[in-house]
Amino acid sequence: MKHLKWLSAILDNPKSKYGLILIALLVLFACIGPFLVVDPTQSLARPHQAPNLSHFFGTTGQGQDVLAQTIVGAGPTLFIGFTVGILVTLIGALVGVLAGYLGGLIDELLTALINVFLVIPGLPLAIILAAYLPTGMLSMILILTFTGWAWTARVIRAQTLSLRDKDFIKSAQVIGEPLWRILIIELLPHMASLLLSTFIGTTIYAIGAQVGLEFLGLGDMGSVTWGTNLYWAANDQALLTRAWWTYVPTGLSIALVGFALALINFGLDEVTNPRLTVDRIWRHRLQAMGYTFSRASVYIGQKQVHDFSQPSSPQALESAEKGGNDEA
Amino acid sequence: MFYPLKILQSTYKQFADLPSKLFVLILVIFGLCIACKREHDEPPGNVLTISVEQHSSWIRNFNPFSPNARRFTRAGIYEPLMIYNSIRAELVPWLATKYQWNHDYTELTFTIRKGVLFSNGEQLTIEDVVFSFELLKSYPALDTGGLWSVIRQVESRQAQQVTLTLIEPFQPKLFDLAQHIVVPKSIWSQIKDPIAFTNPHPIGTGPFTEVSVFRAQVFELGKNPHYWRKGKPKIQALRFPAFPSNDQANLALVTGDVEWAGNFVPAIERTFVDPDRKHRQYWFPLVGSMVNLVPNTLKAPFNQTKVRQALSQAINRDKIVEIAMYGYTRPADSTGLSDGFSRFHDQQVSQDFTWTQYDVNRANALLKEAGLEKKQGQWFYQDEQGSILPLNLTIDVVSGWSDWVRAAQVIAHHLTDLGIPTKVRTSEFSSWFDRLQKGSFQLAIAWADDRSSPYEYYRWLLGSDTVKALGESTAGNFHRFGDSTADQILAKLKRGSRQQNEHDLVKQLQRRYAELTPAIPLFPNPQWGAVNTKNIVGFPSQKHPYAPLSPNREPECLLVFDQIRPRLSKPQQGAKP
Amino acid sequence: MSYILKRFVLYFLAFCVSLILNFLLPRLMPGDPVGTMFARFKGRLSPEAMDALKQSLGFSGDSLLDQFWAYLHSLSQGDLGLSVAYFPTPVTEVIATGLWWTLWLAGLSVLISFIIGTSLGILIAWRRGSWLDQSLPPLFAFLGAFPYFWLAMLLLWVFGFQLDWFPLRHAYGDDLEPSWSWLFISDMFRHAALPALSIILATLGGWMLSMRNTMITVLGEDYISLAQAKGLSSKQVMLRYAARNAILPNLTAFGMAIGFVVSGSLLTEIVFSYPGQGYLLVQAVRAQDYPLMQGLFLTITTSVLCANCLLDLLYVLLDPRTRSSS
Amino acid sequence: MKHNHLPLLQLSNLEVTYLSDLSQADTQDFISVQDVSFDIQEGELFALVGESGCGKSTLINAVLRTLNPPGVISGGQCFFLGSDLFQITESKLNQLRWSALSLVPQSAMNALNPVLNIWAQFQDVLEKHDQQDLSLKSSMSSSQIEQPSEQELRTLVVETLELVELSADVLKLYPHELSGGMRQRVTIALALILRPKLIIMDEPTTALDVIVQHEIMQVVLRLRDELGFSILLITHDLPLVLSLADRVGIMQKGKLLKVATPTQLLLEPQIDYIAQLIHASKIPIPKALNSKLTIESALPKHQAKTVTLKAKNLVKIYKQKSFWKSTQKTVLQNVNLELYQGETLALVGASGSGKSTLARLFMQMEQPTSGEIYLGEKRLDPKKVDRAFKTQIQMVFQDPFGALNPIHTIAYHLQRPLLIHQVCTAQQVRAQALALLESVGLSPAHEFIDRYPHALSGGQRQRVCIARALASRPKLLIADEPTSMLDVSLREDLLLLLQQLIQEHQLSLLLITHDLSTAQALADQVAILDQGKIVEQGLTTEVFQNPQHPFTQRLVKAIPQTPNLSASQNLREDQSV
Repeated sequence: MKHLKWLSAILDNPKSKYGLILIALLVLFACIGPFLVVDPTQSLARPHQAPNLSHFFGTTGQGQDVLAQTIVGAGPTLFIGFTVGILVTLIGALVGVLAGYLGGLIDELLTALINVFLVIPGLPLAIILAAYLPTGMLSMILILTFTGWAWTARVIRAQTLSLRDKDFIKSAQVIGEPLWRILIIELLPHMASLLLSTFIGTTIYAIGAQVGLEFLGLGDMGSVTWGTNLYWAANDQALLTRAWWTYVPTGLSIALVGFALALINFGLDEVTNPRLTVDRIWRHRLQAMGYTFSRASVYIGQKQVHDFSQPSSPQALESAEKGGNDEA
Repeated sequence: MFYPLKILQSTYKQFADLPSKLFVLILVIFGLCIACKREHDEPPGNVLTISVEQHSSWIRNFNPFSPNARRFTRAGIYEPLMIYNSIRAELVPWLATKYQWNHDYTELTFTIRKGVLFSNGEQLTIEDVVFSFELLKSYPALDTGGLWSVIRQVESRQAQQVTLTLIEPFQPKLFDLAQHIVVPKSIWSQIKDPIAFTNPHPIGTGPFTEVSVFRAQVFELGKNPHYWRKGKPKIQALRFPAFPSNDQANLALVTGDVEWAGNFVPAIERTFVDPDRKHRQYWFPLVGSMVNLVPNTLKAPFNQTKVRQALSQAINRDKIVEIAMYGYTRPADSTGLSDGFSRFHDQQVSQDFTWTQYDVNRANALLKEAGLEKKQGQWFYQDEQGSILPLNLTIDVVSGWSDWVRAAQVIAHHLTDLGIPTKVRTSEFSSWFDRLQKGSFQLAIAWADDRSSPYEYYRWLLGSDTVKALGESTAGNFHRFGDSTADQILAKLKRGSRQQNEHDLVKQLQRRYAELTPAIPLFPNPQWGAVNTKNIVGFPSQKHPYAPLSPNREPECLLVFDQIRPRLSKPQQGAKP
Repeated sequence: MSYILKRFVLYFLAFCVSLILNFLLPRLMPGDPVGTMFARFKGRLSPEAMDALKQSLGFSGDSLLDQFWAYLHSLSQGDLGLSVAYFPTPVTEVIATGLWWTLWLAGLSVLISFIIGTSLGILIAWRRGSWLDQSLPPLFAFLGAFPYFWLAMLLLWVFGFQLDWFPLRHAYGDDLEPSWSWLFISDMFRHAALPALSIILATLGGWMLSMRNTMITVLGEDYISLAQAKGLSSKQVMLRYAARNAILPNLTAFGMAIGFVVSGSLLTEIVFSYPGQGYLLVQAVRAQDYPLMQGLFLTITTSVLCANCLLDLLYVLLDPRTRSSS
Repeated sequence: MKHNHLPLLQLSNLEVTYLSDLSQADTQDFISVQDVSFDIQEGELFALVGESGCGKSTLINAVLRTLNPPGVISGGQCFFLGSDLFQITESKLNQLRWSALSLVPQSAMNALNPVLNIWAQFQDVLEKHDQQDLSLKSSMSSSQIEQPSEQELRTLVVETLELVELSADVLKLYPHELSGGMRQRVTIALALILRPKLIIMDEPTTALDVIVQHEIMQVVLRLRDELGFSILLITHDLPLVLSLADRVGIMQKGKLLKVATPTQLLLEPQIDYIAQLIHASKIPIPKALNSKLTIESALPKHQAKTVTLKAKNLVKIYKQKSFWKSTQKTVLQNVNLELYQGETLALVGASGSGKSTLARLFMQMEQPTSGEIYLGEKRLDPKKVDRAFKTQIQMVFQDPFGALNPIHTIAYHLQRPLLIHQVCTAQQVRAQALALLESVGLSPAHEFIDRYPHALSGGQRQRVCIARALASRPKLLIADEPTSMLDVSLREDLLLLLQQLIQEHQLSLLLITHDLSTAQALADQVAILDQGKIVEQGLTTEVFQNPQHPFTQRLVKAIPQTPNLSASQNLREDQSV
């Protein structure tokens, strides 16, 4: 299936490949990790112990094992992140596709709604919502979905608009396909890569926002998540007590997840937009042939090296253009 | 063409190689920022920097009757008639030189000090004192202490004397009445709406009345030029930088930017004292309120004393003290009294009743005695309707009150181990408080009312008149427990008596409390206080306990302001008192 | 000018929605504000005092609709009510203490981040495939994956606490009087450096990447080839032809993202004790201070909307296609 | 002059390679242009002809050195004005660019920077080049050169614009405010502004309407006569080339097959491919004669034929609402049409004339503002979409690459209409689909049916589209430019297929086209649509042989004529040998 070539291509692309491996490892850790470590809520040792052999990542201000907290915290954090990602993508796709495809008054209304939600700052809204809804995973998912769906809807709508006038959609209309089939069978599969990339983007957002809210103490403080880990670290005044180990592992884990997801998106970008990689391949090939080069145009005939990029002006940007010098 | 566009197009040419230049520019700015580091050049010892209240920015409010007034409005700008010293457990004469009860404790007479001036230079008169009381009568919203629920009339019968006539004998109310602050009538009688008045330029009798600086992130209170205590205060001003959180305040304390703070500081020896052992000291006397595990005693099975005592014995308070409180406090005993009431404390009671000690076997035995059944490691109880249910508990705590949350987590572990699966539910203050007020909770961690009198303390723990039905909002006694025996003792206390008699009555109350276990005391709260005496000395300490070392204690701070002085101005007097 | 008008109608709509959200959200949630307020007195308050205060705070038993009209009415007079948590100070006064600092910090960092990010995006799109292009996006993706406040904590710890290069807190030195003096302004920059840096580090990558991608699309356009064939210098092709067009979609995205960045800067403010809106909002929520919350929400939303309006004006200036009515 | 003896541009052995990522399996470098050599004399119009993808555009990008990665010039030389364009430095190249060698790009739509006004786009070139230009042309040292004033530059630009029949008003306009034709003229003016020696024109007119195409080519030829530059014309339009060019190069698959004069090509097309190309481009005339026979035979039966589709007074007005005013755009005015069973009606008009709108009205994708549409005897209800009509009218779209959803197989595309319109049962559906494929000449059908669209060529795909349209057994087929996206060599077969199917199934065909030759080839009747009005309607032969309306006359005139062997052309031919 050629249209799904990007799926196998993202496995070939080094960026998305490593991103996927990384995220798979992290998810694996989040799944089996909790069975391998001690109870993260149990205070078992002297508080604020530096990393040592019995506690590889040290202990928190409450004498809990930081390693256990980091590993157990991954589960709910990732779960909420991915769930919000899926929900937002579903809602965004639904609203976006409907608005873009149906057009007219419905589009005007939905677009207005999307834009309103885009310009209203999300975090303050989320903070207020989080403060009032009962704490728990469900509220967190609802809040983040409520404040985060608009961007996806906007992107999907734009894409729908460009696909709506494609002839294959028109011909589906002409042969009398029902609306839902046009939307789901004809239209949506073309946005699979876009949906995947917005899903990844939303997941990154959801994890960040969730951690932020919990850091403010607006989550379920009794549970162990990465956000509550940081909250407790701050609460136990990790900076003051120089207990860097209480917040560095969690922070790094969050960044690692975000980074891995971002890598997948990079790879996806490159696969769906070959223009992004063409130059790199070109550069590598020429380098392998032993040429230095300029972007303008390359002449490699008759076994001679013709470098047209001899500095013609001393200006910074002109020389910046000659990337070959950097790599030589 | 758009004219502005033309400009844009021509300027763009000058900034053509923006990216690289910008990068350099940013680096330069960053470097400049480092280079511009300034040193403070004011002489040390004139200004005391204090960290109180946690706000990201200061709001100008010096209305002494407002709950949101800036700290020291009631203990720096304005002053009370007398100050209750919680360390020495005595009333210190201040604007009043003495108080006098009549024989049946229905009339209280204060003798007002002569020669006290307001900061605008005017004399403090009897009218000012009477007015200060009557203001609350005209504006009940200001009367947050409910003084006029006790007072019938305020009048001056003799020169320099103010007499309060009470509705009924109420000896324990003395502390509230005596600590009422005095405002100038000449100014406050002009104010149209004293509730909404923010009093931006306060006139008071206190040591620091001049608002010399007021900005969002810092304000300063300068010395009162007409202060009635001659030669006091010895320092020029108090400075209050705004800190939104404990972290920031503690960082400032550690770096020496703040000299006096009343925050919770974790591992204080290591983080705060160690860098400068000579000057840095702290004192955490356990005079704060008692922290309780509050059972809802109108609900089964908490309506049984034995169940409450069993829960109490299942908890290892040492561990709570260590983990939740960094070892800054001690486990509570069966009197439920903090060190603030140590003079009333009856050692015999705490020896006779041992239900605050950790003993799992005893806890199991007590539960069995109470008629609960344990099946497969899970306790079952009989509810009001008589059905047998597994006992699963939820402890309500305020999210963000980390010491409580931690304590609740430890308790939950202990109870779960006992065979009562227990969850911790954290919620925002308001919904937590709502649950407590309406009685829709099983267990909660909450404070016990810490008043200056044991009367109020036990009234809110045992007094039948404070019990409200479930669903009805109550201001205290969240456990909803009343005892008629205790009521009689409380009534005697209220009517007033001589000192010795009072002690006996309080001892009776302690015993009654220990027998009934209306709430499960966990630990007394410490009064946080840490000070850096590098520039200013004279603060109270464990060795010289003339007052608590906490900037949070209004109006006791007045006692501290009276003593502190710059280190350099009088070096011969020594660093430590 | 119908473009501009259309945008303004959108902003007005967004403003209305936020007004309604503002009003409804806190009121539909459970809780009792005055009760919360007096919880500080640990139940010492007499019922009469409670009633009297309720009356003066406007928490009456009126229907929601009546309350809403009253709200709109007072709003139209610039009166946001009295703050509960800072009673009896008016909300406007409470907000005024921090609004400018939030605008200054968020504005400064958003602008710097956008300008640098966009410039880097232009550069790496132009030199795509070079080592800079290969290393910068992953680097900033990694930095951007950290929560804002975590970076802020780290910077505070390293540059503030350990190295003592930058102040630990506040928007300017406590001993300085706000003025237009060099001393004060330089101090302001010094205090803004770390918080701004943490926001910039976290957001730079996004601007850079989206600029790079639109640049690369634009570089494939015919007018770029033509500009090269015209013999124009590469600098001119890069900036006047490619970047000038590529920046347009990014400006729109910029407007939409301002809200996100301002939100993030609230968290940073808390870490650095920056006297802005961030902690006020958290405090207002914790104290269930409806009027203050409404006011804060409204000012934050309004400032984001204003920033968007400004951006749209700029957009119209930059894109002639929006200027014609056709 | 010595230049007369040397060719202006001499290209020898050009090779261009697209590098690919060798780390990926089964990829290899693609040689796009191979061993191409030709020369261009001064004042000559040299045309390069080939189908899309033959490497024409790559060739000019290589000559201009504007190849984008991953393309590289992997061999050859290109002498222009005495220097090898492939060897000189970039700054030298930039001097030559535009002042001596300019370009009219393929699509004027995207060739102008959308955010700069026309004057700014001229200014860029002038500012870059006037100094060098003057220094090249004059012997004065650069310090003595005076910058020409802006007024002088403006005069120059206005003069050049006048050459392409544009007024000075366009200077302050932005590209989006110009029509396609105006933009193309602007790009030509831009190419002429520095009076270059050689202008490369890359398909300069493909994006334009027939009439505009014709007019612009006339302008270009006139200018060449006036200014004496050479032209390298890249196109796929052989008739155009045969009528205009001095010499023609035919390209196929990156190789230059032959260089000859048009006369030589017509007289002795030695290579099959060339013969095929010429044959394909000559289709119109013989087919028109062919169809005349059909029409003549059909003529007596004309009145007896049943009307399949009738449009009566159709009006379509688009309303645009903005905030304060609503604008109306009349797209169709009083359109009356009749289409008979088994006949073909060609709807001819320039783009924007309302052809597609009319089709959408018939397809019920939109509703007419007023007027009636009859299908057979039954009137289409403007209020609701009628399923039954959908079965009876089907459509073939312009772009066979876009009309098939790439994610579905051919089987899916054919089975869906069969199932939706319940033409057959689910069991029969595959057999039916196979039969459909066979009927459109995709044989053996089982080899095609499970493929995805991308595995088929453009012509095959268009056949699938036709098969799909026939699946629901419609009475009326609407074909929107069905051949315009196909290569010339494939058009004939497809048109023949359509004609055959119409007769087989007794269909009516509404053929929408801007291409008169297609209309001539296929249609029984023609309707000429101009600005929403039908200006002329009648039998194909009559309309074309004797056009009445001025618009029709212009259309007919714009059909490229096969060149006569004129004396002047013979002369040029001799020169070039």
